[in-house]
Amino acid sequence: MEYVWYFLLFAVLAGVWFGLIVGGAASWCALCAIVGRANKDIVAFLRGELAKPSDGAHKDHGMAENYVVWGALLFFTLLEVGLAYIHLPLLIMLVTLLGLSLLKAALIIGFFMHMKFEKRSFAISIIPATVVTILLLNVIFPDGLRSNAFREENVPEEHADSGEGH
Amino acid sequence: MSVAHDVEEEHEVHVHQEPKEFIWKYIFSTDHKVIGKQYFLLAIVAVVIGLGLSLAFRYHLATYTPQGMFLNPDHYLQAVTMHGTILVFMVLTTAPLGGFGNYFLPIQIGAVDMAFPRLNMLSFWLTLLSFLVLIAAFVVPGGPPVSGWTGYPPLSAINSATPGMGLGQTLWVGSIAIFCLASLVGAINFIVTTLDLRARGMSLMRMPLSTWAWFITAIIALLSFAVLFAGGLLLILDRELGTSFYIPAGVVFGAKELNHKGGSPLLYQHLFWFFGHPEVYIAILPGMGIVSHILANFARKPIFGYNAMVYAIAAIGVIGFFVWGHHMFQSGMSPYVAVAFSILTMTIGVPSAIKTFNWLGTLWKGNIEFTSAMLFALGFVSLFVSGGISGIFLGQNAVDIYFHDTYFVVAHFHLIMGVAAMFSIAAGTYYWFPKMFGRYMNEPLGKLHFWLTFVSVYSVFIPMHIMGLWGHPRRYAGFEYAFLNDPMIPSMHNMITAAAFVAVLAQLLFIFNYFWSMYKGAVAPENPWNGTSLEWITASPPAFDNFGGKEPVVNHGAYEYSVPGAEKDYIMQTDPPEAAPHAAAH
Amino acid sequence: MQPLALVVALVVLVLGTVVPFFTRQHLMPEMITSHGGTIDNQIYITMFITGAIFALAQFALAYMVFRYQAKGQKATYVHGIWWVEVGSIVSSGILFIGLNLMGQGVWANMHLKEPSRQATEIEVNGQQFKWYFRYAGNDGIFGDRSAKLVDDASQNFMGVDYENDKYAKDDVVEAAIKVPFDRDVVVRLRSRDVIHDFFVRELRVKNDAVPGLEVKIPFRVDKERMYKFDLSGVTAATLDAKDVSAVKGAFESHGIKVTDNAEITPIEFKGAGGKVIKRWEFKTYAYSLYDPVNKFWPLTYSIFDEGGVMKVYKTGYEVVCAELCGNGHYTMRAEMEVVSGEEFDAWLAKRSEECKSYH
Amino acid sequence: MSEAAATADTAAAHAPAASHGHAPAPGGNLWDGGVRPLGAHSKKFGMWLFIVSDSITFAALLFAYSYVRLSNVWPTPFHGHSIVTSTAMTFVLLSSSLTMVLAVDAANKKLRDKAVLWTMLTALGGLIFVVLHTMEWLGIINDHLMPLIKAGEETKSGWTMPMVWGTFFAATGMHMLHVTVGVGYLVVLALQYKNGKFKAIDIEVAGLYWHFVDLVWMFVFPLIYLMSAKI
Repeated sequence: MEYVWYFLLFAVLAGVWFGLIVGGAASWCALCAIVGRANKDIVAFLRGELAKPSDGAHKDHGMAENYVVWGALLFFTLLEVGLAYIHLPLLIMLVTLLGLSLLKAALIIGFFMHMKFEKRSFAISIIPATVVTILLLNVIFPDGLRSNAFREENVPEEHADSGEGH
Repeated sequence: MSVAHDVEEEHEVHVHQEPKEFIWKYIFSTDHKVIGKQYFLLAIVAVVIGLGLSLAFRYHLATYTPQGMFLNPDHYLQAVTMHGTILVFMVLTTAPLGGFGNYFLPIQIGAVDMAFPRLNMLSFWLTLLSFLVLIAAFVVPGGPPVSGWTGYPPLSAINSATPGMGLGQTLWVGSIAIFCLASLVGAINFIVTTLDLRARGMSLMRMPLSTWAWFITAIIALLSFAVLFAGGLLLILDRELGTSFYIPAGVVFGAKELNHKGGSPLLYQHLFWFFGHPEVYIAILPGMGIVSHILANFARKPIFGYNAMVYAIAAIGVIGFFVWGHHMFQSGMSPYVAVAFSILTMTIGVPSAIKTFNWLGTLWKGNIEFTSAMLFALGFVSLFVSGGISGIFLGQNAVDIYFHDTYFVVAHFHLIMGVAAMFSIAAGTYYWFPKMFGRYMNEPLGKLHFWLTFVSVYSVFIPMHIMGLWGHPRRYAGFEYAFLNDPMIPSMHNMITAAAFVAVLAQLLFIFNYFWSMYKGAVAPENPWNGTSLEWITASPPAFDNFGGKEPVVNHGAYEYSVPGAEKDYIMQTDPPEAAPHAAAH
Repeated sequence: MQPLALVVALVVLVLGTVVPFFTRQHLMPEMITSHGGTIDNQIYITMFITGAIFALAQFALAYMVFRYQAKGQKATYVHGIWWVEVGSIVSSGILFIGLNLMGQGVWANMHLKEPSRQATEIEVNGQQFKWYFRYAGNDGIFGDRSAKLVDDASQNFMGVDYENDKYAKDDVVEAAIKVPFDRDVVVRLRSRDVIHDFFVRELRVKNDAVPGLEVKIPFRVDKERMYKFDLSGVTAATLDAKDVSAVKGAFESHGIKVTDNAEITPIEFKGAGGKVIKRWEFKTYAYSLYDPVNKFWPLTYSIFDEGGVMKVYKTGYEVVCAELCGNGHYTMRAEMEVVSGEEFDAWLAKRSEECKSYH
Repeated sequence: MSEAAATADTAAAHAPAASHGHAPAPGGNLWDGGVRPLGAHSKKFGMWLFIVSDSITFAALLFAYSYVRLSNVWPTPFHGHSIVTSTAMTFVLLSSSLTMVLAVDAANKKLRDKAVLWTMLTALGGLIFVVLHTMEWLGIINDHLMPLIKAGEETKSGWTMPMVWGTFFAATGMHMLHVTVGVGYLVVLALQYKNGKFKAIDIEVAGLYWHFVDLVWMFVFPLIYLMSAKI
């Protein structure tokens, strides 16, 4: 019954895949929650019992926090650029950059794009579907790696001098 | 911003008068009803071209000899490619969603118009532009592309792969890109309209299933066309600017190595099928909605398991995004990924089974009237079962080893996505024609149309399954193989071609009936089929603002037929709550 | 009238579709690989289940249509029955997913298992409208290849580096594929221009040959599945005399039409240790339907002398391209011959030497 | 009177003169119709849906980039001055987002002139971005692609672009297209808002678009530039 092992393998694979997608969506939502307190009305949203229709859509909030956000965005950008100057391993670089970018995106969505001040149902209707759809594209990467394994030439002609791994 | 200011801005959306000049009333109209008809007309023109092409290559296959081919292999593949592209994009995506959806979604939810009437017009004109660009491929030097409606690179990315052709392929990609934009704009409009403009009392669970289907379809379109757009963009870059997204190193044409390197044809396949599989549901989901709507009406029964139907539509929409890899089992894709895709593909059988089950349940203990619309709806159910069941073969990666790219696949997707969707379009037309034009379509002609179509399409596609079992690969312009030299194959091709001619001629009958009835059909009242949903409280055809200045208030679910204790056998959605004390609470 | 007609149509549809499958008249061609049986079984199981669902659903539709046609009755007001719906969800889910899991073993064997190290490797190269096959030759190692070296004029279709790579010199490139039976074989699918698809119906093998990618597909042809029948009363001498008329009756009684130009060719190789490997190739021809004069395809059988019994095996098959690859897509074919392992070795050794001396 | 007409009349009797966007029926549920359940203006919702779709397009482009990068050895062609320029571009874009926020704020407070000013400043920021970026493009074309094209003419029939520049132009080109469209959009908007044709909500919707363009750059910049930087 060697197939049992294959089935187990499939289960793990499917689990990893789904985990990637759902986990990604969840972490994004968590990020939004930190920025925009999305945790509140989810149950109420599902039951359709949200608060007043004009709830907070244009809640009066000062401009001050927008300046702070702007400053934070600039700061994170500088941080990212700084990373390029100290030579980190590529994977660490990628994870850090993506993490910072997600944080910046969350700030832009939450404050500049007002998502923090919209009704939670609005955010819940829009963001998870987008994130899941985008994360689904992760499925193409195993094939990218396969192409890598079968690549005929390893060094591109141009910039062969500066090539230093991918 | 103050609330008062908000209200002041609200009104402008709906304040638009009916234009008087012909050009603003019928050509550049922002009225969703006119736009719906425009989409429908576009689909009719496209379907005539698409089916004409299919007759051409069917005739070619039936009369094939190596010496005297009706089409040469180039032209055969061009016909196949354009047939697929035109029907998938310009007919199956436009007619059920752009046509019926535009016309009836606002009416069924009690809205005056779409949320963004001008964007609605834009989406139609972009679709038309896309169609014209596609058709232009016929007249450019070299003609239309030969790479199939899927347009796999490198065949589609490199001109020297098919000598003599080039611009046609570029136009094809351009047309697809424009179509993506049009669908995007349309989808935004549908989603916003459905969520924001429902009349009072029209809760989500009171919406007719057709509205649900259009709504979910729009969401699918919103999320999937975006990826195709990116894929098409990169294909254009590969063709025109010499990038190599889809072209790996070491590709040789005419004994000369290309300069491209580093890409992968699988990347395109992923991006294409990420859209391509949801596209199948874009084509068929509105059909499911329309058919559910019609079955309930003519069986005089509430939908069996309305909630389950809604969840099934939504589930199909969601799962449809998780299964695209089943088109790529034999494409060299990672076999581990294939396993996951295969298992997920099977899960989509579950909501499909629910839908079939509930359609049968809706008929059960009903009082079935056999109008043309109902016949087509019943035919749809039959075709949906027949076409869906062969998906169980193709969704299994192991079985697909044998069936991939054979006639079995052709038969499968034509039955479910082509013919079944066509049946739903026909059913919808017979059903809603009285509302759209104030006249009935001719019933005897409609029944003749049904019988000719029903018999002929099965005669076309059931033999194709058998040829697929024999291993006949698709897109073959001739039979240069020993195993295709079996006398059974040409006789099957002859039979299929004969049936195809009948099927296409029957559609001409339908188109004739359509235009003839527009002027000569029997005059129809407001509610000719004793339906319950909001389109039946409007005039036939509806006023410019749909409800003649009145605003409907909804008190019932969409399918309250044969409610015990009620006077009539149907309770309209706007009937007062007292009209049906025993109706189920929604 | 309408309901009755619909009932008749649906019943005819079901019978017309299902009956041919059960009489097994219109199914797949015979299968010759060890994994093919599992694929076929999966197809048959699926066919049985889906056939049952198909028939049930169509009959149910016919029943509803006939039983509940409008005759002035009042429809029953039912919004659904929860256990029916839940039951349909659960049962269809278990059925479909279970069915799928059953088939995963086949897939795993073919794609997820590391192919045996002893397997005979054959490189399959697709190019527009032709297949070429490369064998590693006597050294058992494939020489390097590079797209830059492709030169159709000097018959170097794959760009094998004959000049610089010593492993390349004895590589054998052929336009027809020879496969040993009862041995593990791995085809390495490659393409030099567009996407092609290597499909041999009887092998139950189909996979795209993608440029820039090498896909390995293992399979093993079982000799006994190629077996057709015994030639009783025929001796080696008769076959050596190329006497077609002596075997004609036997072939025709098994449904194989023997054409006038059919021929018997004795094929003999010197194997390892001087062992003589002998068989008789029987070729008859299928005249093209479209060109009964010039175009014909060989239908190849082999007769083996097994302990004095002359046994006939089908050894000629056809490689097909199943992925749209351009105008000539429908002409892209190659012959496949299945031979014994010993003969394969002897043939390869001979060809390899020839190729080496040529380069 | 037909039944249908009767029901229509009943409906009319029940229907208040209210339009959409108002309070739900008493005791009712937000999703019951007659009200926008998401509490946002339809235009805003529509723009968000566009952003959803467009972000998926950009994601697909960046995934395609990552895919080809995974399967290739990738050069690091961005040196000091490119990074400085692109950082400056990032700052300009981020600052233009801030001015956009100010414009929306002013419009909501009905400070019409101020809103026009801030919108125009935003457009100016976008314009600076486009100009800087175009200069960078021209530099790259001169330094890296023209030699290739010339060499290509001599030796081979077709010319091709190395993958690193293909992905660069695809991703940044698509983004620049969005910025350019956005600049035009903002200018038209500002002028029409001044004329009173457009309302505050239109400024807010345009702001969403502009912030989205900014947001996309937050991914394009690190993935395309910083990941391939060698300083």
